[in-house]
Amino acid sequence: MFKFVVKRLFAMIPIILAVTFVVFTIMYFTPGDPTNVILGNEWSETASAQLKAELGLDQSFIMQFFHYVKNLVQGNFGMSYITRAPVGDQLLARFPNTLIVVAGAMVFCVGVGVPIGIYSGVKPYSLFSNVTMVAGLLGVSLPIFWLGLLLILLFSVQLGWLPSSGLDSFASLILPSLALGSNYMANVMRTTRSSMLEVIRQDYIRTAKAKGVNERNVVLKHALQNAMMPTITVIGMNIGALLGGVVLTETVFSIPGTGRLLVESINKRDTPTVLGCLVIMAVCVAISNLVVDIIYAYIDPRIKAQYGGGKG
Amino acid sequence: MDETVKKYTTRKEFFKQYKKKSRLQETWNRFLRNKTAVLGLFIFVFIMVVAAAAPLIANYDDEAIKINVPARLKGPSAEHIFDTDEMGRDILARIVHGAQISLVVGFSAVALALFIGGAFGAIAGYYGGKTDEIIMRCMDVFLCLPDVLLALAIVAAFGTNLVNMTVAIGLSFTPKFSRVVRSAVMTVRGIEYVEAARAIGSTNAHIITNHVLINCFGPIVVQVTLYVASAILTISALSFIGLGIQAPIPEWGNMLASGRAYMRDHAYIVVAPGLAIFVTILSLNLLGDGLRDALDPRLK
Amino acid sequence: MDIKKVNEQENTLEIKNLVIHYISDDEVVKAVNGVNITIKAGKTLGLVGETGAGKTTTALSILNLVPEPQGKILSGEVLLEGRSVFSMNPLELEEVRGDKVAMIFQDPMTSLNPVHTVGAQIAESIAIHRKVSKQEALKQAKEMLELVGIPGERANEYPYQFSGGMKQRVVIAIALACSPDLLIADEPTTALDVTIQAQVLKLINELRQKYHMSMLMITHDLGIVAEVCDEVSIAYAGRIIEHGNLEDIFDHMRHPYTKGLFDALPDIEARRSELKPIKGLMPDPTNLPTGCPFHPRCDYAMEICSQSLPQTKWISETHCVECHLYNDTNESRL
Amino acid sequence: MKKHVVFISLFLVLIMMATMLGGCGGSSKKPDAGAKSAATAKNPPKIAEPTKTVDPKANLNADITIVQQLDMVSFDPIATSDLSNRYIITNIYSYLFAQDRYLNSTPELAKSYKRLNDSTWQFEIHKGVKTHDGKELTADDVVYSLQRTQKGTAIGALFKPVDKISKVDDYTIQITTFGPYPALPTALTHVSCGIVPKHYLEKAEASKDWSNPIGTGRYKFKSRIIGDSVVMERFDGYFNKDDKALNKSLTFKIIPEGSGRTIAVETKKADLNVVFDTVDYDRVVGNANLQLWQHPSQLVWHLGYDNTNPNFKNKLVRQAINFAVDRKALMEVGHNGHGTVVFNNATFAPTCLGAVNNPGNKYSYDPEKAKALMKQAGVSGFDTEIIVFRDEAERMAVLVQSYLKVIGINATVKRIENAVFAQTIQAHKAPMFITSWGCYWDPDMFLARRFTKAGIGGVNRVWYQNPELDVMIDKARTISFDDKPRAEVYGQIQNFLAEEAPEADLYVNNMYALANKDLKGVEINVEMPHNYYKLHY
Repeated sequence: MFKFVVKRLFAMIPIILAVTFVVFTIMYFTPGDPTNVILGNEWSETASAQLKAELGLDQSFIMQFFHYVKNLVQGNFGMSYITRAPVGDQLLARFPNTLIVVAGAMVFCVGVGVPIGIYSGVKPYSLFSNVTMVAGLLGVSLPIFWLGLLLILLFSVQLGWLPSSGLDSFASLILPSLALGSNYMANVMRTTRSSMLEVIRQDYIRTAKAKGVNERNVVLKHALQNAMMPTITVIGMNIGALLGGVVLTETVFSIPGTGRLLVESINKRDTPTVLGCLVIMAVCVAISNLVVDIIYAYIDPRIKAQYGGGKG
Repeated sequence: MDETVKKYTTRKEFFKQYKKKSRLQETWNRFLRNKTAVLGLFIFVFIMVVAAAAPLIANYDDEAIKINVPARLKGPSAEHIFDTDEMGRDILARIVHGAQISLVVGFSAVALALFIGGAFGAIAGYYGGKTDEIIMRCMDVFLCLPDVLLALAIVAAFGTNLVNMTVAIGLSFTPKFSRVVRSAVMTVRGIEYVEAARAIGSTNAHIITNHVLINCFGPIVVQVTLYVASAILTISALSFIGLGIQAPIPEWGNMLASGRAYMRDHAYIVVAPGLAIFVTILSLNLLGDGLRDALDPRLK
Repeated sequence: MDIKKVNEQENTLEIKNLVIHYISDDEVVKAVNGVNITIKAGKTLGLVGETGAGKTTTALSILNLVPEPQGKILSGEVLLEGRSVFSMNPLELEEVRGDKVAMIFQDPMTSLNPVHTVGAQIAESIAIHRKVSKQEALKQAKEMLELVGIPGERANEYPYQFSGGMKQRVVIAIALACSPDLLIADEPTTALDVTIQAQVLKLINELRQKYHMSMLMITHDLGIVAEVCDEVSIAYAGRIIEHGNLEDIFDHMRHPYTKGLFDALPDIEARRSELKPIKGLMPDPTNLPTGCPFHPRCDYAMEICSQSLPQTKWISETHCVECHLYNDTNESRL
Repeated sequence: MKKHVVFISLFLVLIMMATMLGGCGGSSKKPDAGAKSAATAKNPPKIAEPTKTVDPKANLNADITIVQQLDMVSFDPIATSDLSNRYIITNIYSYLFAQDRYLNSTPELAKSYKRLNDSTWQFEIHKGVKTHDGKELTADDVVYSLQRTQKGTAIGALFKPVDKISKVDDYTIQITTFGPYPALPTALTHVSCGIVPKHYLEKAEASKDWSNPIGTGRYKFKSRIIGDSVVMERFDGYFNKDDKALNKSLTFKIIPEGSGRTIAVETKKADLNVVFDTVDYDRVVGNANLQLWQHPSQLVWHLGYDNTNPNFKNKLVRQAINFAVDRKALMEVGHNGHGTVVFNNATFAPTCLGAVNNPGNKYSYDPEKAKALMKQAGVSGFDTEIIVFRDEAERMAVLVQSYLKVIGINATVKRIENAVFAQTIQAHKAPMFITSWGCYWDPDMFLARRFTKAGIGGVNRVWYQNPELDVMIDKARTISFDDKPRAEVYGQIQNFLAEEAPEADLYVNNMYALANKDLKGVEINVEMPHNYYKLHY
């Protein structure tokens, strides 16, 4: 298993590099002279040239990228054009909030979506199953930001139960998690349900039943592990989508996370910060893909065996 | 083989025998039996008709754009059944005209993604091997960036306007389409009529366009339907955070953003545009699911 | 292992007038339409028929495993040593499954759970029915593996590490783990290579004899029947159209369908140059013909065949047939 | 079966939504303009007066949370004069003179001052002023700080009359001006005149990193999460023991969304909302647990444009724009009608010295006249951009956009962050913009900064300059120490600028602050709630 993780970790490096390259390239083409933003009315040809030299902006694209990556490896995301403070500090202050929201949504999405999906997959013709199917269909179609607003309208404005903004208590995490997670919860639920339906029809389930395994163990010991594979894939794919959605959630609920920092920085034309936000989110997606792969390997003996550590 | 070919006057006719004539008909019948899918189709057609007929329903300049401050936030009435917004414009009129923007951008973005992603995917899937490996690794890199973020990055770099946004969304969907087309191509690649075409010496390009892509049509239609929904969602999401379609053009996301300050007392201002997004996405999802089930009955 | 009471007189399995239909929104599949089967203790019955004749459904009904909710048991009963399977509660059913009755499935490739080791899958059955510890169960599972000809140490491996024939041996080991009274083998060799088929068949037969089990051998291969069975039932469109012991069926077959089955066999001794396939296809189970379901394909079809279902006609004590040719007025036409 | 369920559920959802709407819609019958219903409100707004006495039993150790709309920009006092920034950083730094509620000066660090002659001032600072890191503040620090301010652009014209800033002894500094400058103490209240200890300032100037400011103010900086919050704690070493903070700490929370800020106060997550969104006016005046505080305002919302931009070089076009916009409607959209419309082009609030509400009765909402002026100017139309950074302004901009369209100007609305507004202006990237200007009572404090060369790069955001105007501004400053003759000149200036139309002033909005009913010490000046150090329970 250890070998597997190490191998995947190494495989991640070129991907992260490539993503950084893509984002860096896009941001490189941002029109306009950044020294305009930084220097404001102190701008002059010489000052601009001097600053460009200082920031390394006078170098070739490849060299700039090389320097960026070099700094990145040392945990240095560069300096914000606007505040002149290290981008890394801002990310450090903001990113935990994003993680909390994503984690909250994740817990909601897995904790609610998977059990419901399993149950309605095992009993596909029950009323419960039908209702959850419809709820799932509606759920995947709900725009995060609209749901967020409706939740605020209902739970903060009308009922006054939960806070509508910020992220400073457990209560304030509930609505953002719901808003961000519902979409993906529905997705996870639908996937779990259909893979459960698929698995429950498999011959080996019949074999298990023919052995006299009781209904509960048929589901838990035989069906679940097999049914979870597509679900885990979907969950893994959703982490990326969750990180995209977090931009909206943070905007709706005024949460000071990376997503809002990204939007603010775009509005400020603060390229280093924009870049930093995008890179850290991409790294996050890459890491979560890795985690999914590991879980996958843990569940599926075929993959586990490939890396020898299966029995150990 | 030669003898077999002789029996048919043209190559086209030769291939015809491999395709079940009634496949389309059969699929359509299966689709019609799926009531939820038909509901989705019905709603979506309705939305398209409404979008197309928007000028007949409400005058763009007079009702969706023209600001009428004394009429602002007066509450729902017979004249303005969904209330008026913070500028005194009829919310319904703006929603109806907003549908046009959403659909146009949604379809163009997906068309772009399909064109670029499809080309890459088809090449990767058809040639396989190294080509496939290289193209798909590149696409994987893009998949590491959630599409909203990729779109945001592009919009951030090149500015917010309709074209940039369409391109941004289109590009952010490209890797997904390349995957869809690739796997579709890979499944049909091994099928006999393609082999047959290869055997009688068709060029690769000809095979890709005339045989492989035509037969990938089914899964692609499904994906197009679902991604148009995604595209519409992304447009309104970008507009909602102020990096999409700009005022005064009515778009559902920017209606939500500008109206939210008033939602405490005037719920329609956020409920109505959001409902429009929701119903559109829902109809496309129902339609997409239905099409998928109809095209591949095993996946029911 | 328990020592089983073996009562020669007792019927291990009795299926009486079983009717099972699969009912969905769009259609009704009439899979089983009045099947009667009896297996005496220690005996082997061969159930022969084409694909879609309702053999597997019949077999599944014995374990009450007909897929729900589409599969509806409309009438009839299945008696295991006199107890009705359909009136058992879930707990009783779980006790019967794997312990009293075990089943070998057609496709070994899909019959094993890919995420559990084969040892665990065998041990599970033992643990459930023998109430032994996990280690003990695993130990016995290894013994079972050895018994079916697989080294015991391979118990820790996963199904994907086994070949098809090996997998079927594992499936057999699972089925025999608790030495059941009745073994149902649902086309156990169909999915295997020809060379493996004989080995597996031999294994099943040996083990059956060793444990004095009754067996229901479902197959479409008359050769297998000749090798392992005591009695034979010929199934067609969800009915048993002819039943008898090996001699009755192989030498004195009566039903035109049975005759057709034999004619379709390549006869090496006679070296006939051409096989005689039965004309037409198995009727669509959603749309069975009226009267005798075989009449559209039957060379001897009469007017009455399309109008009414033939009655069971006992020709001898061991041999019966369902065909209008053998009702009193039409005797000895064949 | 499944299908029926789907249909029914879809239907149910629609009903659910309709019901929810009904629930929410119930409150939507109330009239919009809060001002009209103020008379019937249970709990009408109170005028916020300066805190005179403090109840001996009062809790002076409260942790106060203040919500505002936008984040601060920088702790560098000369970085910007942005409102969202100013009222945060003034708690960290001390000033020679603080602002009172009319933005006039009141001594803080200055123990005494005297005018040696018409152009020489001497200021004596308090002894024993401690910086947050424990050093003593001396004249060196003050001189170094103010000299930097003088060079900066944020203060611009305010220091234009200032010649030299020098040290006399450790506790005395001297400022010489180019002639009489009676408003110097007021100028020294400007945010950019915050005194930053020299040792810290040198470090910060070199690194440009202002993330851990050191000052001598009533509060020590504790932490900041950009875009979210700033926390500061009472500085017990503050030199003026009699005027220390009346609370233990201040937390500034950024909640961009208006109702969110109201809800924060309603739910007691915040004590004071300093940027009250009038959308919630009716709701809060009906809530006995809350108190809405009010104060006459001098915050002038205006539509500015870059007078150096070819499109706006023509005076007739500028006038046309002034005729094209309906100020009352803008006030309705911007602040739900809570304010006073002004027809002015010199950012004079109606309460300023010599203010004329509609100089020469020149302007009114008259699209026809606007069209005629455009025709006369020979301009058929052009494309431009309106820069905004606040919600209210964005709404107004959309309305302005529609007004401009009538006269052939196609404007797009562009929202940016407040942090980059100054740079955007300075880079000539804001052809049009909508923002507010908090003006002093004495027009001399802003006229030169806003409409002369000295303000370029600072708050002369419209890039307007005219020698004729410069002469008039000088005249108004020096003509007399009496108000009346000066007011007359200011009248002339307003007439002059009405004709020149360097910008279009729109309205002055009512100044509100929302607190829970128990909070004491709420003070509001003419541009914003202020003196947060007095907040207590």
